Order: sequence, then C-alpha cells, then structure tokens
Amino acid sequence: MATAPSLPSRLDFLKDYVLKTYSMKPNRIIIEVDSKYVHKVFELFKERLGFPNFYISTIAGTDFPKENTIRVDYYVVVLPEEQTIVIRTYLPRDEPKIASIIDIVPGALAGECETYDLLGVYFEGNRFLKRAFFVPTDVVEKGIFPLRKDSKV
Amino acid sequence: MTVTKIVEIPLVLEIPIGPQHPALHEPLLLKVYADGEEVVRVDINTGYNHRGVEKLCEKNTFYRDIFIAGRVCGICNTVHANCFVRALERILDLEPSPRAKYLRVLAMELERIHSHMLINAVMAEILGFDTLFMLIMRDREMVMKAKEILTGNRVLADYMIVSGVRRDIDETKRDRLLSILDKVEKRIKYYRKLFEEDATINLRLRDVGVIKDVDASRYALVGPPARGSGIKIDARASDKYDAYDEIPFNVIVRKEGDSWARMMVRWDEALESVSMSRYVLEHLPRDSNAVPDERRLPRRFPPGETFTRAEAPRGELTYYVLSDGKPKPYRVKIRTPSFNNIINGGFAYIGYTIADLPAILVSYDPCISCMERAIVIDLRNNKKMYVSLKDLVVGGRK
Amino acid sequence: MKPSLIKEVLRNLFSKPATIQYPREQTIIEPDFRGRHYADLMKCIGCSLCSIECPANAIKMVKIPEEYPAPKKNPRKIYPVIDYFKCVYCYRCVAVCPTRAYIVTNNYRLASFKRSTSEKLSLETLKKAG
Amino acid sequence: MERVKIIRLSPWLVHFNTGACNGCDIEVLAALTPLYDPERFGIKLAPSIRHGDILVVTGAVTKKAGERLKRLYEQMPEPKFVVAVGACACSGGVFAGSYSVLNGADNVIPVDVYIPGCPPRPEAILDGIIMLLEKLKSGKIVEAKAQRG
Repeated sequence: MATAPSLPSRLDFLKDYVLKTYSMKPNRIIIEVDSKYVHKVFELFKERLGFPNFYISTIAGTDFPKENTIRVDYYVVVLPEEQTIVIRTYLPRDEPKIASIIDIVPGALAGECETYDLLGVYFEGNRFLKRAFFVPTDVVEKGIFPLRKDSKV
Repeated sequence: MTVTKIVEIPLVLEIPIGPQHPALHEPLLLKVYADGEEVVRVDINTGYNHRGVEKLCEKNTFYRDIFIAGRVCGICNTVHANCFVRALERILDLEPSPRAKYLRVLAMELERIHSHMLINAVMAEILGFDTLFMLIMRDREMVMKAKEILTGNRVLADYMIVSGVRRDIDETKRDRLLSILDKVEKRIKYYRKLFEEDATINLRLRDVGVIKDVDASRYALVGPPARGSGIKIDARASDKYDAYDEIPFNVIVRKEGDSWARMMVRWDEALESVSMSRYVLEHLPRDSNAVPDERRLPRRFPPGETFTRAEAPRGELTYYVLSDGKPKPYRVKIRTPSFNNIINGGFAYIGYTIADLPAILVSYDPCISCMERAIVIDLRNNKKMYVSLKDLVVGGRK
Repeated sequence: MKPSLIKEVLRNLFSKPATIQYPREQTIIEPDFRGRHYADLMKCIGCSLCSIECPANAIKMVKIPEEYPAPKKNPRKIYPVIDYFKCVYCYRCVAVCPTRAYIVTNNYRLASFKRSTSEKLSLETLKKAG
Repeated sequence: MERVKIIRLSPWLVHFNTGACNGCDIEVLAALTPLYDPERFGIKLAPSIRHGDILVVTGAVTKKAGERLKRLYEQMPEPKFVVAVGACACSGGVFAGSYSVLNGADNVIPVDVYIPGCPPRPEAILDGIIMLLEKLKSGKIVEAKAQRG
C-alpha cells in the first residue's frame, strides 16, 4: 500500500463519496466508501458509465472479529480497458446490513446470495436471499455462518 | 364426509429433461416454470456441490491450498492453481522464470482446448448428434495425451508451484507435443466447419438464447457467453499475466449473441489456443530453470492482499487472497466463471421452449450437471385445479 | 449423397478402429505418469515433512515394526504410510522430501475391494536390505 | 442369486456425481468413449437409475447430495453394486474434514469396489469394473452381500 493512486478520469463522478483510495497488487484501485452510499455509487456507475461498460465481477466479504467489522468488497471491472476497481465498505459485525444493488446491477445476485449464506451479510431489498443456498441444512439449522472466524464447523 | 382443507396446487407436470448423464458435471437443480411450451421463469437451486473450499483453504497452509485450489474444478484445474499461485507470488513478491511462464501458458492452453472440445461434444450429444459426440471425444483423447506428456496426469495436472512449474519438458517431449498439435488442429478445423455448416446444428442453435451485450454486462456474464455477445472480456489480454504479453493471440468476439455464437467462439478459441501452444513450444526460452526446488521455497508469507484474475476456459476466474502473516491464509475468495454465468444467466431461457433449454444451458458451458433433475412445472394458462387434501393423500398411495 | 461423405465413409471403413482392446492390450502410459509411490526406508530419515505437507492428510507416520532393522539415520524409527484411498497423487511428498526417499512408479491399476496402503511396499525395501 | 450371474454379462452403469470436481466425471465419460469402448464387455450407460445394475459414484459426497445418493441407491433394483471412483468418493480426498462433506461414499451406502486415484485413468476405471465382474463370476461377492444383509 504505497502512495495513494489517483482515480481514473472516467471515474471522477465518484469523488464526492470517496473516503480514501489505495491500491492492491497487481494494479487494482481500492475505493473506500461509506456503506450508506454504496447504492448511490452504483447508481452513478450506471448513469455515467452505463452498460455495457462495466460489470460486477464478484462480491467478497471478510470477517474481522477483532475490529468487530465485516468488510464487503465489490469488484467492478470497467470495460473496455478492463480496469478492476474495488468498492470497499465496512459494516458492523453485530448487524451487517447493506442496501442491495440488484435493482441496478442484477449481476450482483450471485455474489449477494453467497455472501449472505456464508457470512450473514443481509442485503436489504434482495428478495432472493435465503439460507441453504450453498450451506448444508444441518449447519443452517444451528444458525452458523461458516465463513465467520468464530464459527466452529 | 366434509372437506376441511383445500390445497391449491397448479397442474404440476414433472419432466426430467435429459437422462442421467455423465457428460455434465456438477449437480444443480433448475426449476423451470413453463406456460405450455414456453419457459416463463427459471429458479436455480445450488448447493449440491458446495464443499466449503473457502473455509478449507483457511484451515490449511498456503502450499497445501495450491493443491486444494486445483481441485475446485477438475476441468479448469491448471487455471485455478495458476490463479492462486500468482496471488501467492504477488504476496511474496516473486517472479517465475521466463521458461516457467511459457510452460504455464502451454498447460493452460492445452486445458482450454480439451475443455472447449468437451463442451462442444456435450452440445452435440444434447442436440441428439451422438456420432459427433463420440468423434469429438475420440479426438479429445489426443489432447489428454498431450496433457499427460506435459504434466504427468491426464486431468488434475498439479502443475503449478510458487515461482515455477513442477516439471520441465525435453526435446523428445516437445516434438511429440508438436505432432499432437498438428493432428488436433486438423480435427478442430473440421469440427468448426461442421458446426458452421451442418443444418441440424444451425437449426437448433441459431437465434436460440440470444443475449444482448447490455444484458450480458448487466448480469455479469463472463467468458464465451460475454464474448459471443460482443463484449470483449479477456483477462489474458488485459491483465497480461504470465507469458501472455509475449505470445501473440486474438481475442475472439462475435456479435450474434445466440447459442451458436457461443459455440463458435469456443471453436475459434480452441484454434487460437493451438497456435499459441505451438508458439510456446517453438519459442520456449532455454536459458532459465523452470522447476524450482520445492524444498527451498519461502515458508513465511508476509501480510498482504491481492486479487488475481485469470481467463479460465469458461471465463474470468478470480481469486482474492488475504494473508495476515500467519502460515495459513486469512481469507481466500474464489469466484468461478460458472458461478456468474449459471446463477445470473437464468434470464436467457425465458421466452424459449422447453426443448431449447438444454441447448442454452450447455451453451453457457455449465460447470454443473443434472439436467436429469431439472423439474418442469407447467402453469398452463392459469388453469387451476382444486384438490382436497384427502384426495391428495389417496392419490399418493395408489 | 455428398462426395465428401463418401470419402469419409471409405476412409473410416479402411482405417483401424480407434478402440484399444484394454485389458488384453495395454495402453501406453508415460513413464513419468504420477502413479503409486512409496517410501524407500533405506533413505527415509523419519522427518515427517511429507506428512505435514500432504494436502489430503493421506500420510501417517508409523513406528517401524520391531522385526525390521531400522536404519541408523532414522532416530525416531518412524516411516510414512500412504493411504492410497486418500492420496491425490500430487507428488508433493516426493518433491518436499529432503532425502528424495520416495520411489515413484507409473502404476495406475489401483482398484481394490478393501483399503490399501503403502505399508507392505515400504517395509519390503527394508527386508531386501536386511 | 442366479440373477447376479446374469448381470455380469451386461451390467448397466448409472453415474452419479455427488459433488466432484468434474475430474473423475470426465474420466468416467472418457472411459465410455470409443478409445476404451466398454460395450465390448456389455457395459452400457443406463438412462435411469431404475435400469441400473452398477452405481458409479464420484465426488466427495456433500451433505445435500448424500441424501440424494441414499435415495438413488434405494431406488435401484436388486441386485445392485456400487463402484466408488476417485479419492474423494473413496475417503473424501482433499475435502475430508470440510463442514459440508460426508467423507466418502461408504459412509452413506455400501461400496463394493474402490478405484482410488485423483482422478483414476479410464483404464483404471475399466479395471475396477472388470474386477467386480470377475468377482461376480466366482460368486464370492454374493456371499459377502448375503452376510451383510
């Protein structure tokens, strides 16, 4: 994490929402955003870039019990140069809730369902969320999210 | 006797599409709602193949994870291992030797050829073209032999290791690989022509499952489904990992967006892969050692995070690895191409007939199987049937 | 009938069948195919590195039985037993072994009715020497 | 138990994937293609589980698929035999110990022949099936089945 990289000029519209930017090897730009504005950020993506100029590659959640947060990363690939942008946000671990973006980008469905099932991040407004999307039912019945660090599975 | 309870059920028609079938891979349940012949809604049930790989990776050490990553998917195993190994190399700040980079590309391109041949063979079988299936499978054995010569196993190569590959090739092996490539190229050209001209294939695949470019990016489709719709996504061309910056190749893009275009993209890519493999074999750097001594590899992993992309036969594969300095990774996030293509791709079935459904599913190159467990529920023109619970129970016992 | 079709038919009529008459006729396996492997106990020093590195936990370190003479350089008198049912034949153990003690073969005919391990094969390397 | 002896002349296979990585599946598929051609032994892929004599299980048997596997086994007509293909189906392989895996097919249904390897070569798969057929000829496996009940 050396010097903070500058945003590509095409993504200038994001600058009101950026908390900070830094880079991840190999040349991915991480943009930290408050969880309230994630929905807004993707609305802007759709408005300014428009389809088919970007797609959501994946949503990755990571659990940090020490800091009592769950980090959610949205990996967005901007076409045609295929630059990977990471929209990073932090949620409280006790009540991880974030607005769903499937109304803007339906391609986020797979990632949101997976993150909910494995990590327990609730995406508000996504009516397809369900447990046992992947996880076997006996784990679900115990109310365990397997990718949380304190879960014993 | 009074009827106490009424259960409202639609007229349910359960038809397993396709027989039980070794050609398709992981189990998946597609719930298809059909109005007459027309598909109106598709629900996708997953989880039959969830093995908890991400948790397993957190429980094992980095080096053991290389082999677990290869076993996420058997067909694209070298790409999985390569993507993970490159992530580790970014964390360790290591660079493999040029010869190792070329050999990695060779292994991945051979895999792409066999994967594309396999899925085209499966498509031929789905269309009822069994002879073509058998012929393609016969010729695919040559590619498997090439993989065996290169990596030491037919399917699971276990070829990648941090800062290199696990075995090298000599001159005799190189010549054998080249002669296999010549034979394979001839056959692939023949099959490509066949897919282009054959009347049955054209009738079954043209204008079936059309995906517009806007939809492809909205639903985050990757790989041949995206490239068949005119969206140029190829991690090989953009990320230029390993030796892809030195090897000339074209990214195949087609505009049609139908099932046929997706299959043609695969044939063209297979031809492209053949020429890339030949380029690798002819321009293999001789000056450096490709095989590192696995006993002397670094044991300590510094903290750091990285996100690597690779172009698997089915599309963009991504690995996110977070290390906190311990011998085990803190988080490994794997996103396979089929995960996006299958779960998000349900929209493409809508409006086509039930008979087109297998063709569309296979044209996605599913890393999932079990058409045999796709259930068709017929909501024929809103016709409702009321049955008392008692009748239902009696009916079930008969 | 198209002329190209006739050509295809004739070629296939006179060509050899693709089928290999396995098991009457053996297929050609590469000499370096990753098949069954076992530890050479004359070289093994009982360091259990292979057991630690095995991705499938297929290798168990076991005491060398009393009736076999344990080599001097193996102070703990233990040797690796590979469970062939668990083994994924990645040859990580072969590569990490500090004394290159593993004997590799291209034997792939491993089907069996009950659990098989490398115990007997490994102990035979001792018997021959002793 | 005469039926057992007849089955060995033309056993029909049913292949079921219980959460494999596809490696074994494509090798089972390769074993059925022209290069190896098991129809020489009368081995044929059955369209449905109810026609099958030998169930070929691949994969690490996830908990969700395990229920299906048990149900499939119960639906098979007697006499029935099970072949576990691959390290995963034999013992769980690299996935042993994961929270959603049952560590091998023999924890769910009785297995007659194990074919280890990751994945086993098509020749090895044929080998295993021929071993089973040979054993059927000698009648030993029938006794074993009867004892197991």
